[in-house]
Amino acid sequence: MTTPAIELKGISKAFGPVQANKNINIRVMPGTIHGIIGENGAGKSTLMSILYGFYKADSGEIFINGKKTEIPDSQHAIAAGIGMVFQHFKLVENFTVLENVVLGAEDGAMLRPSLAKARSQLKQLAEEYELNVNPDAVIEEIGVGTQQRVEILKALYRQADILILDEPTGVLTPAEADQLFRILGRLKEEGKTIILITHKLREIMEITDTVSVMRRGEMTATVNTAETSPPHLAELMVGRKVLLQVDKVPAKPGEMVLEVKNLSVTDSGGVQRVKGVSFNIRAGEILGIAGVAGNGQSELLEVLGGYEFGTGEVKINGHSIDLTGRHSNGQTRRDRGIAHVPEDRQREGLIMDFMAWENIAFGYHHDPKYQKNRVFMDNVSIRADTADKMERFDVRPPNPMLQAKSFSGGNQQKIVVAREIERNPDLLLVGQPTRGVDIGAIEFIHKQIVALRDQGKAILLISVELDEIMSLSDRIAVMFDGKIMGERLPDKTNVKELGLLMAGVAGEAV
Amino acid sequence: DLGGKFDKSFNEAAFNGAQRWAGETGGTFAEVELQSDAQREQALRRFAEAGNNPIVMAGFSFGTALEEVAADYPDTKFAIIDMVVGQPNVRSVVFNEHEGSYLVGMLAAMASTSGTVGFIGGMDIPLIRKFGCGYAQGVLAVNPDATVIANMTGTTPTAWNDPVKGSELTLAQISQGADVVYAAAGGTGVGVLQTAADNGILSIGVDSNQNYMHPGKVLTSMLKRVDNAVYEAFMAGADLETGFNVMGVGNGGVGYALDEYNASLISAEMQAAVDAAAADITSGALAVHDYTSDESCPALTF
Amino acid sequence: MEKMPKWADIFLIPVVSLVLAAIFSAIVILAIGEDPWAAVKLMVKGALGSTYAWGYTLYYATNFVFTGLAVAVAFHARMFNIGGEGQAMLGGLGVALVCLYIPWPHWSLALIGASVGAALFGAAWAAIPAFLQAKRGSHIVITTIMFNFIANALLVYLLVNVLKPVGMMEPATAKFPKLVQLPSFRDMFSTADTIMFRGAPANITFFVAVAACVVVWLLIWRTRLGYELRAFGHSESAAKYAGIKPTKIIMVSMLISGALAGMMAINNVMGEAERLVLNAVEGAGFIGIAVALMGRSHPFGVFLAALLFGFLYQGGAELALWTSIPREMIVVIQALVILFTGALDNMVRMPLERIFFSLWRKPAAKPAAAE
Amino acid sequence: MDLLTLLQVLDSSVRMATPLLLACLAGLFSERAGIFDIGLEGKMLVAAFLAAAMASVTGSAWIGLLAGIGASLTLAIVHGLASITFRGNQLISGVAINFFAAGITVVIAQSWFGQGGRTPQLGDGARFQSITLPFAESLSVVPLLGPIYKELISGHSILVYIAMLIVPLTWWGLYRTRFGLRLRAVGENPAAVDTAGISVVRLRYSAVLICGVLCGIAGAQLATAEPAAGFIKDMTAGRGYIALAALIFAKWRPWYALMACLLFGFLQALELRPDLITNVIGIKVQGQLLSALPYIMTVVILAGFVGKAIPPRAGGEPYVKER
Ligand SMILES: Nc1ncnc2c1ncn2[C@@H]1O[C@H](COP(=O)(O)OP(=O)(O)OP(=O)(O)O)[C@@H](O)[C@H]1O
Ligand SMILES: Nc1ncnc2c1ncn2[C@@H]1O[C@H](COP(=O)(O)OP(=O)(O)OP(=O)(O)O)[C@@H](O)[C@H]1O
Ligand SMILES: [Mg+2]
Ligand SMILES: [Mg+2]
Repeated sequence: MTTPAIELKGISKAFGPVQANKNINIRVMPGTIHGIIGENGAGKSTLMSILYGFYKADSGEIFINGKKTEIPDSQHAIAAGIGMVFQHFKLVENFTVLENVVLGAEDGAMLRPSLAKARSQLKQLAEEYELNVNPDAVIEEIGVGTQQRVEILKALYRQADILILDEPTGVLTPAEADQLFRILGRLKEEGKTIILITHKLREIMEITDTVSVMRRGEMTATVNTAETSPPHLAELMVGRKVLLQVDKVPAKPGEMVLEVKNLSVTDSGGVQRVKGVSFNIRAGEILGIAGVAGNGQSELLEVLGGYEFGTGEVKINGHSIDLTGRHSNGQTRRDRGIAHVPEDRQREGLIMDFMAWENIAFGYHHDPKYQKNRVFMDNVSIRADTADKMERFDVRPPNPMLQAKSFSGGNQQKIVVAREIERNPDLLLVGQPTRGVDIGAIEFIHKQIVALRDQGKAILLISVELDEIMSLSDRIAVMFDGKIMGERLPDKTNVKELGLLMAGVAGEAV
Repeated sequence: DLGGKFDKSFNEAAFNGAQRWAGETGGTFAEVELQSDAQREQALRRFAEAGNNPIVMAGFSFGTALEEVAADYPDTKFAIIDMVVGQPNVRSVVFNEHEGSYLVGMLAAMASTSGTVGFIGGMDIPLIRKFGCGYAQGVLAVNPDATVIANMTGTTPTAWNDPVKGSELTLAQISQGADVVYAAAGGTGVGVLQTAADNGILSIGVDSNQNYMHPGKVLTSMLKRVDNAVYEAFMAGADLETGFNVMGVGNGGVGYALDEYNASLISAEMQAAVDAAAADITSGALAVHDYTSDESCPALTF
Repeated sequence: MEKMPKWADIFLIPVVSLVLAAIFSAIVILAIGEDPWAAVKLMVKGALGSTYAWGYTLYYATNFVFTGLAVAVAFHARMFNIGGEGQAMLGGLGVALVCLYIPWPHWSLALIGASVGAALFGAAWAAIPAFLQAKRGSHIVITTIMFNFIANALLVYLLVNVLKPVGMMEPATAKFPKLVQLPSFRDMFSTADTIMFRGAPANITFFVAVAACVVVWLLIWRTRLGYELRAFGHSESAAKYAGIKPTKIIMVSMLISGALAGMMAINNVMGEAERLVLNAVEGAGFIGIAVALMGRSHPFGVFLAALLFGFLYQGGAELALWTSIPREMIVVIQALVILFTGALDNMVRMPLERIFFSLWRKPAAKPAAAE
Repeated sequence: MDLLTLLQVLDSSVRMATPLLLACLAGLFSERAGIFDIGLEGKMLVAAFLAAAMASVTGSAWIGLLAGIGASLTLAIVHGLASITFRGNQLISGVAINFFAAGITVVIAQSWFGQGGRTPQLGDGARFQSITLPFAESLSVVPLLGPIYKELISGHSILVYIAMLIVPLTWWGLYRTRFGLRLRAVGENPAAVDTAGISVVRLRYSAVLICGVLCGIAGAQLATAEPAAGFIKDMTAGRGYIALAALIFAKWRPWYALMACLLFGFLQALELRPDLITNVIGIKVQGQLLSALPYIMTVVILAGFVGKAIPPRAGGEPYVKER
């Protein structure tokens, strides 16, 4: 039996009270592609960061090619032949590709010889592995797919034999993902060992040789890919049989609630993010917007939510709303009956240092019901209201005096959803409602969204999870590069067709 | 006053007077150096409470605080220099600085070869303009065609203690042709004298005798015998005579310094001319205009 | 529980930080050849030993309450206002103008007028840096520092060229009329046979300062404006989501901050000097930073910290009078307090957190073992 | 205004600009590495004090310089501890350092020399004297260039020339060496540096230390280079902050820093010559306005009327790997 390229024994790691990895054991054979799957927060990234020396394990041992190796920092990992492409790229945005590749792997104190050497090496690598990038391009000016290639080049330039990729396809279109997999195939042929973290069972089945499953910080199983199936893996991942289907009756669309015409958004850097989109939503229906992250969905949500300026025309219940001026802010949007579950609950939806009750009033602190008089807030009634909402949305623990940051992700999200849905809005904007949320909470939140629809409210749903879009939406629009590529009905389309639209391959005209 | 005890000038003179008294009588004195205007009253009260008598203040800035405090401590005697405070238990000592400045102005004009001399004042207040005005009159009395360049260091008390700026001002005056500069600027003058010496021109010190600081490079010093005033106040002790007290050329309150450090710079005829003028001032034959009398100067515009 | 208990955060950490600052201060005093213990005794006696001493301590504390509150209010909106010094100078100008040029019939009316004047001038001096921060992103720290220098130049100009009575040497305004004199503690607390607070400058403004603490507390924790301010301070992105306008919060928080700093002038200019001198603020604007940090930006904490600094300041003044330890020693102590309570907070916090962590882990582990 | 007067003002501008420039470059290293430093002022001040004190005690300007650098380095290390090791607030640390410097210099100066917070006046040898460059006299007859060479270029202290030399050196170090690449990277994205196997902590400390050394030279120049001859209380007078403004003006680039500092130096030199301004523009300008001018300019520049300045992206934030 050959020695494993990597062997981890008894790795544990806690972040304060959170036990991210518990006694993990794993072996990866050389020249193979090894997949790791698991829910959000299962501890996959943490484990790999430990292997790469980015974090330090609390306990456990690492063996590289059979040799016990200490990896106190990334330098040691690089020396041991490990390269890693992080979920969030670690590139210096205003450096060129060449500078990023050279950084940390310079040959001497002077820069020029290093850069010259790297330039010729990059050319060689590009030919070898079909990894073409312009070495003089500045990172912030190239696409994410290219940035990822730079990350891979960085690892290869450091002569990595073991390559770790953390959710590499999350930011890629299906076509880009396919290209990545071709590259990975080439690397494997060259004898490199690859660890691939992903949520997507399809990818696991398609490219890996073996696969490990993590759940709540523990390694629950390692199997040969050939001997398993997606349902089996899903069960291993979640710990029970999964039936991710939302029960819902067909929509009964009513009055027009939201009309968007020719809406554009330009960000502070002057880049046009949303390019003249138009769509409508009626009462009692859910419009889902699918797309790879970064194609303008976030900005679309922000401009409708009132904290990004835009141009064009937006009408709610027939009234035009101001998109640029003084009256364009979250407050006026709420007055118009728009509620908004933002994409990032920790950065936008909640003040992490505020207590739950202060967060329940957040955004609605002008509500007369929360005021004693024109100046003072009625904290007592807000607390009572909060206790009530926490009870009904099953927020655990149901204590209004706890700070938001001491709730788990799922419960934080429930606080946000409770606050917004309980407003009984005419239009609900929802961004990534279940990101980082466990299955139980997902079901609960999905039910609440559908129930709101059934009360005859309009809902705009944005999610990068195609499954979520497919199961919740009454209509699906796909965004690519700031434009809506097309609209489909969920029962008349499939993942493949949507994937093509997401990659910018236009279907028939809308 | 602000500017530090060892400014080699005004404050140091006051301190020396007190030291001389202590040395001769074996008495002890409490002293405090203030860093801030707002603290004057507090310090005065604390000294009065602690039973010090008399209390001597060097500097006009104590005036307002003293008005208040003197009334509250009628049994304590106070002496203030450079300021008139109309309280029964206060002795006010003022000097005729314009007269002394006139004398050194004459010396400057006689020593200058370029016909351009400089004046660097500390804080821009009437008192310092009085120095400058007297100086300019003395210069013009000797050489009516001479140019007097006058600069003030600043308008706040920090101007008393900014030798760096003093240096820069001196350089600026040198570039305008000045070859004698008179510093009436407390601690700032240290920088003036230094830079003058560095650049080979003559300077004139103020208040204390500063001739020794750069032997052969300080033309003379305008003496203002603050030390005598302090010494006398301490000698008198609780019997200090209160009221108004003027020190001028006549009674040795102001004058110019001549010692081994500047003997080579002052020729016999220079000395004769100046002494004659001093005699005229004492006799009243020569009246030097006092800037503070009408806030104007016939010889210099500020 | 996964964090330290609240009392540890509020009391233990500042106390440990203070002890560290005190140790370093003692080292400095030792290094210049003085006896720290004697210095402490002298300070305690000079600052707390008599009603006279208390009168000074409370007078200084009053100044620091205002500037501390000023910094604290801005802190809640995550604005770092280092301009308290300049704002207090301008507040002094406001007080002087109000007292000199308006014929007040009674000191109580004058007090109200002067408060308004001080607050308006202080706020005005904070307005430009605030506006530049809100609209142009110019860093408020540097702009407020620059405004301190500019305030100084402006005040010099006005005192030297405009406000100085003819014939006076030093740059200062004329004395305010007798009618606007505020009642001092001596006037308020002395009885027929015992004179209290003789010669001490503490005055009725102290109670204005206490009232300001209460008002600021209500503002921050009870009003909608305070809610918005804190929300903005904790998370700008979330505040934007909630429709809280950053420009408004930056402006309002800085204006309130500037107004509070300016109001210090009713204590030192109107209550004590009864005229405006150049260096009336005497660094109180900067001490406000230390006071706010020590007081954890809570009005009650600010009040306590202001008392502490009042003590240090008066004690330090006594040191300067009777020993050769210069007044600047207070600045050193103040710097050490800011360093340890502000910048090196984690140095104290991390070990303490670890101690608490192991303390609560043990009891938690026991029941598990018993199973 | 004649050429000689102009040269004299420019000459004094260069002298005034030197401490600004050194402090500005110090800030450049620190901020490029992601550490904001408003403590430049304090570092300069302690350096000025200790340089003057040691020069006066030993009689050697060079020993003074070393002592000044040492003092400045000590505070730099404190700032490093606070902002790198203990991940504290960099602004607060800077403020504390400035106060500490303002107080401690006077406390020690007073107890050491007893001259009201001043050091004794430095004699020759104890300070950096002006250097007359070769041929300054003989070339001065050449029209225009001669006087420029003699008055403007020649006749400064060695520290002025060192400061001018540090500008190209900084440029070269920043853009042409491995260290510079890493330094720029760590100010933009420390995680990228960390995952590339380089120690963020070590890099940032070296930047902070370089900053300390440069502030040390700046302080020494203020107090011990001709025409200055000693330390006085608060002698930095806001130069540290003005240097920061110059740094923003220069958008964190060395050559532009030189330009910005010369501009500010010129403003400070003008303050000394109100007579010139009166002559040139024909009206008397208030002294206070002149003295406030550098500060007002700073605000104007910060207000961004000179275009948008984007600071290093990771600036001011402690690098926290584990949340
Ligand atoms: N730096 C950190 N500080 C504190 N907690 C952390 C940190 N990084 C991760 N965690 C926590 O550790 C757990 C595991 O996180 P990790 O990022 O490894 O999950 P993951 O499996 O990669 O999830 P995802 O699929 O969302 O990427 C989570 O509960 C997370 O909140
Ligand atoms: N960054 C953090 N800081 C402090 N405490 C945290 C942090 N992240 C998580 N916790 C704490 O750890 C507990 C577990 O968090 P985690 O996000 O792993 O929960 P979870 O089991 O995934 O729950 P959910 O399914 O609701 O997301 C939470 O209750 C929370 O109190
Ligand atoms: Mg992950
Ligand atoms: Mg979770």
